[in-house]
Amino acid sequence: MTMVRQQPATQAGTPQPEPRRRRTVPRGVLNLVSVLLGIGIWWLLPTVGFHDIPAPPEVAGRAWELTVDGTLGGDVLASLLRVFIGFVLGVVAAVPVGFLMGWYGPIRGLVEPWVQFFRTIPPLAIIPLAIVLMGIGETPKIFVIFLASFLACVIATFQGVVNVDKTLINAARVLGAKDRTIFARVVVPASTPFILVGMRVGLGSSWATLVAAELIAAQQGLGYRMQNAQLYYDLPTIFVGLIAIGVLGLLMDRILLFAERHLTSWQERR
Amino acid sequence: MTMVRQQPATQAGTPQPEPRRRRTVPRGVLNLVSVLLGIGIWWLLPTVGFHDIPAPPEVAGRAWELTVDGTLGGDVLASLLRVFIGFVLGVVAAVPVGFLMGWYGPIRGLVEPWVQFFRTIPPLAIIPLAIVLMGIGETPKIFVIFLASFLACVIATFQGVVNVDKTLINAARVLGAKDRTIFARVVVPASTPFILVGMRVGLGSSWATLVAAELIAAQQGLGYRMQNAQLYYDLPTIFVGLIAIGVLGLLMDRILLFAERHLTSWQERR
Amino acid sequence: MIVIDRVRKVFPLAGAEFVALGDVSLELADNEFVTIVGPSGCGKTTLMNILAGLETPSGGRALVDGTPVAGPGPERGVIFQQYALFPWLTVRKNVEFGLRTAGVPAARRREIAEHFIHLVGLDQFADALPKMLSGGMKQRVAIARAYAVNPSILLMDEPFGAVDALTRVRLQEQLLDTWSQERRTVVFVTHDVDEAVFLANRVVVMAARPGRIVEVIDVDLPYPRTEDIRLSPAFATLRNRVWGAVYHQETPA
Amino acid sequence: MIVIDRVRKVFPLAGAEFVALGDVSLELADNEFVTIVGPSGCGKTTLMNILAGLETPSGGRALVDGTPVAGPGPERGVIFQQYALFPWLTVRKNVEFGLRTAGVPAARRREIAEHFIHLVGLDQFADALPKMLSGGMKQRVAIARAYAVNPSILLMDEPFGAVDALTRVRLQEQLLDTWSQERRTVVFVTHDVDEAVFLANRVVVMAARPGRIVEVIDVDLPYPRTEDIRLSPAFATLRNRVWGAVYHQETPA
Amino acid sequence: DGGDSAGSGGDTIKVNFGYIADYNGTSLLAIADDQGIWDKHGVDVSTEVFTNGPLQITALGAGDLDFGYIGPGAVWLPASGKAKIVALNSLGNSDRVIAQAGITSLAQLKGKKVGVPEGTSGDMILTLALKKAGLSASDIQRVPMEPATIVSAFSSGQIDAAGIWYPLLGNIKKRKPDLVELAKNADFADEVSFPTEFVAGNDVVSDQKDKVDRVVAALREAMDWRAAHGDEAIKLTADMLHQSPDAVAADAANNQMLTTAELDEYTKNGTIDKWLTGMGEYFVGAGKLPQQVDPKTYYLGDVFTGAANK
Ligand SMILES: Nc1ncnc2c1ncn2[C@@H]1O[C@H](COP(=O)(O)OP(=O)(O)OP(=O)(O)O)[C@@H](O)[C@H]1O
Ligand SMILES: Nc1ncnc2c1ncn2[C@@H]1O[C@H](COP(=O)(O)OP(=O)(O)OP(=O)(O)O)[C@@H](O)[C@H]1O
Ligand SMILES: [Mg+2]
Ligand SMILES: [Mg+2]
Repeated sequence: MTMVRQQPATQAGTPQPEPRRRRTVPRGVLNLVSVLLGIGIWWLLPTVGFHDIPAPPEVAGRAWELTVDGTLGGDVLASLLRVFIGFVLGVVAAVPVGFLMGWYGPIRGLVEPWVQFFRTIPPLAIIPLAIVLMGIGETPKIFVIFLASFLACVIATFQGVVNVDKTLINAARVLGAKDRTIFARVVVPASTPFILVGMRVGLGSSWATLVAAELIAAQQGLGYRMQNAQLYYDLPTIFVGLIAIGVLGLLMDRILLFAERHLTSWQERR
Repeated sequence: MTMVRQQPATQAGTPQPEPRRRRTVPRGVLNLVSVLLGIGIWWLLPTVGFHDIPAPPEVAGRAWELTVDGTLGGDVLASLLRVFIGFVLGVVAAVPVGFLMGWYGPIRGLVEPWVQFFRTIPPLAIIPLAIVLMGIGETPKIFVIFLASFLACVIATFQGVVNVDKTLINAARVLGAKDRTIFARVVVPASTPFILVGMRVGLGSSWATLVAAELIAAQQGLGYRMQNAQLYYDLPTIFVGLIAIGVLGLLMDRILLFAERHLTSWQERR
Repeated sequence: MIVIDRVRKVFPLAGAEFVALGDVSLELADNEFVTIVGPSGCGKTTLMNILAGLETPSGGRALVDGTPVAGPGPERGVIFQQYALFPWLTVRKNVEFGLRTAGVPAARRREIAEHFIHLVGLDQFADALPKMLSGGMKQRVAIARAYAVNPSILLMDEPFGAVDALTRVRLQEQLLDTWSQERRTVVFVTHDVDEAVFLANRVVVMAARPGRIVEVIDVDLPYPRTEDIRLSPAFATLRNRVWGAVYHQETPA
Repeated sequence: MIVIDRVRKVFPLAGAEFVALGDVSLELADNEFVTIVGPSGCGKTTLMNILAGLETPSGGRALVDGTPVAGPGPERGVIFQQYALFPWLTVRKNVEFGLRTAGVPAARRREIAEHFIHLVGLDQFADALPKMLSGGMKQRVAIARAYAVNPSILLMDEPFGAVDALTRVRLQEQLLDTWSQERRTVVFVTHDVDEAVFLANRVVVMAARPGRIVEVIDVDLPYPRTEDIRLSPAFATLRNRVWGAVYHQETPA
Repeated sequence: DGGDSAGSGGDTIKVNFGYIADYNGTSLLAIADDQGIWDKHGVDVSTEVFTNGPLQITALGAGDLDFGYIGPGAVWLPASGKAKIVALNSLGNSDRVIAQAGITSLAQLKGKKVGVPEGTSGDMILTLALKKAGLSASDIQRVPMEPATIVSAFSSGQIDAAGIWYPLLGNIKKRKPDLVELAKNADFADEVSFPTEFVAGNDVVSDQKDKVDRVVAALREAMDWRAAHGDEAIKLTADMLHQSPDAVAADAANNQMLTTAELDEYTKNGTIDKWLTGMGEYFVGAGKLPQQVDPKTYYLGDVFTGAANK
């Protein structure tokens, strides 16, 4: 097995290695192989006893139909918008809250039980409450998604803040930095890897919560479409929905990773 | 506002500060205050227009009934067992997989698309498949929970592995350590903070998935009870379930934190 | 004026207490240049951290201009033994950091940073990240960063430890130059007895277990200190006196 | 036998290429003690990393006993410029790390670790974590850890840079002692010209931009090296020759 | 917010209408929209699709919906005062108790694993069937499941029997053509019927009588149209749902659409009260209702029949 990790380097922050990659296959190709393999397995499933599972051509056909009549486009747009807004709001709220929790003991004491508590509550259970509080418009849907991404992200940020190298904070303080500056210019960059974990996990949760969110009187959206298809046990449509969600999630994750590589190029990474 | 963080220290790994805590209120008290505050708000909700929400005494009464007739005990036990097993299996599987992904490029290329893909798929959609594959016993329920904790944890571990200080890996390698040793004795301890984030987030997801898991033919369990209660619009029982899940989740999280504090006492933490 | 008044610092170690500093007292006049020498682990860094406000004494107190040290501040610049550069900032941005927190406008900031980057000989690396620098280069960035905010007290913890002898001499001379032009108080930890004598008004000699001051030696050599002074018999005498004070203690361990 | 054959190392820097090592060639006989001196940033650490197998040359090759270096191995012990202790292990466990990977049984491991911890004067801190140690103490743990696995080649990057002068002398003597008893090859980077001459069979003098070897000076002083040798005129001559070689280069920057 | 912007007279009233995306729940809305019936009655309807009844009841209570559509399984909600039934719609005829081949009678279900989508009409028919066979709930292994999950569980042989309905049952049949139908709605016609109905929020009923009247009148007109144009109704519904007309037709075939004539008749002669009482009994037995409730308190028969003249 080719080891990418082989590219070794040197002391904390001295020379950066020129990769000694014996990598024969580029990452993208491997991803492709993996995806093809997955599709292959999927294709086999119906023939080895899972007769329920629609084969890829059937699903592709359905996807084509839904694309042509514009349903898929509308659904994708609606869902993407919800997930995007909810996710971004969640992250934007989580970073300062996580920071405050990590930095000020009392805030941590007050907020933490609730963060933990709400983390364990399934989105399905929050929906009736969300309807009562926020009606059936976009607000409760986005709120449920917001909650999912916020709660994943806040813990990661918190842990990131707690783990920031004290030396760097001290260095900033002796240079006259006050809490606000330390937060923006030391803690945030230093805990980027943690925040990123939170964002990636939160992104997944956001999409996974979509179906629940679109229980709330959605008129379109991938989650709604899947749910609706369940009434008729329309498995091809369900699969189209699953795959669309998976692909969109994957794409957003790639964008995240791409952004991250630029934000943390200062790191010595393996 | 009292700042815990005030306790400053010194260079990367030189003297450890004696805490200069001006902390007047211990954490536990703050937690309690926060919880009491939360209950207070809850108590107010029904009086300011949210008539649907049952007041604390009503919920307490229902909890008492359920406790006396043994339902709550049985449910708690059943759910706790499922979550515990699923969660632990998820973590145990995620750590090596995350390591392999972070360490060996090809494995990452092959596995990552699927991890990302499955992260975005709501557990509800996996249930029919899980039933076909694993029947209607405990296995599929635990599997769904396993998946939730695994997927959260694997990303965190992966990120942790990628972020391990190269210097330390180099130090181990020049001391003759091979991949296995480096994994167990360098990467795992060094990425504990990340793995912990994964575990905490994964624990939340595990509980949040419980309701979905117990859609699969559960005879008892908190999620099952809540679902059942939802059909009957029995809000007090739903609240008993929510609170039980929240409290159990919180307890497990505290145990995690406690374990972590012992595992990472080598760190200079704030 | 800095007053260190019976400062104690105790760390828990293996269940027991480890006395890193046991009742250390010292007074530093304004604009004094004091060097501290002493064996490894005798509490030099601990003392610096207390003066910087990064650590609180377990007993006694540290006063700067009459007020107890309550935390760090930009008027007390610190060069850390282990550099503590911000890895996500370029050399230039690292050097500008303190200027930004002080609200210096961008153009002026850049000018100051250029000057100090040049001073430590890193012009070519102004836009490099710390991970691209060698050990000695990192140390020089840390020096430039501390100089840039122009603190009235400079706490330097083995600042020239990782650079080669010639660069070291050059840095010593620059430091003395600036010090004589814009007077400030400097507390300077070093392992190099020559360096300690060459730079200081006074050399503070510390000993370990418990960390304490065993001798304070006045260096009555004139400034500017030149190569001639370094080669003078007076220098040799002082040098030997300091050496004796450090190393003819009962050696620990 | 170590052969460095036209080794080049190029780093990308600000869009351009930075030549950290430009065609460096050197041969080291078995059991030789070679010290490397040169200005900060001249590529000493880079060269060590290539020998250690932690970095690959951009050109040329490094051979150890005839085979190209393909990665690190326990037969080549490394003391890193920045210590690289495992922060989650106590001093003792750090020192035992290499012994564990080599499968040395627990009792023997402990014995060996004790011995080297004592050697570097840290008995009292055997069960302390790295965060509880001073800079010099950490460096000594790194030394003990590298010694413990008894490598046949020892690559030491400014190993005594953070310790005080007396400890340094003691460590130098210990190193020479063990080296003369159990012969091994030592490559030793230092900024201290005295140290370079005092320890070495040969002193390699490097220069920067591009990193290269400008001179290799044979030190034909007898072993054991004593205080008398340190004070001898022959030593002074060599010392001055090395100094000249290092510092009468056209100075960069 | 609810459509209280209503004026009287010729103004158009805004109405929020919830529905479920099957033939029962959608057909009238599709017809009313396509045939301009809403406009004719001066209501501006925006439809909101839901996946189940209880969520709509929640939204009715919160004032986000004015009207909604529920199936038989959720009738206990209006019965317990959460909303009012303004019109019945159809009689469900699609529920079945099915079993794997080899099981030939209800009695043989004893000890078997039976999948139940709790709180649905599938649950109801199973309960009734067991009662008829003299079995109690504890005689079988009740396995509560989501409806869609029952399809895969039954098809893969994980459960021995189930209470389920068309069109889901159609999917099971494709895989298990030899399955046995042990009970169907018609078997219990004299005990319980399985009506679907339209509901209105309590506040709407008490405060916006005009709105209720107009909507009910529109629904009535749509019912008449549906009775007269069966195939077109299916097509309109399929269009609105983005479903194939075949699937919708299959769905429609298993339900008996009620006409206004029938409904007026049944309201007058007490048939509907009897149906609702029958269901109430069932719900009391199932523990969902504490005690029997008089249908008059939650079925607005007068409003329904009264709207005939508007
Ligand atoms: N990743 C990198 N990118 C760009 N330049 C680098 C990188 N790593 C090292 N260099 C450059 O290579 C040169 C040699 O570095 P090296 O660490 O080998 O120096 P050194 O001789 O050990 O110096 P010192 O005595 O200060 O430790 C330096 O100028 C450094 O800036
Ligand atoms: N957190 C801690 N726990 C226990 N002991 C500590 C802690 N921090 C520092 N010490 C001890 O305090 C003593 C003084 O440390 P300090 O870093 O001040 O030494 P130093 O004089 O700077 O040494 P060096 O020259 O090696 O840097 C050391 O013996 C060290 O082990
Ligand atoms: Mg120190
Ligand atoms: Mg170096």
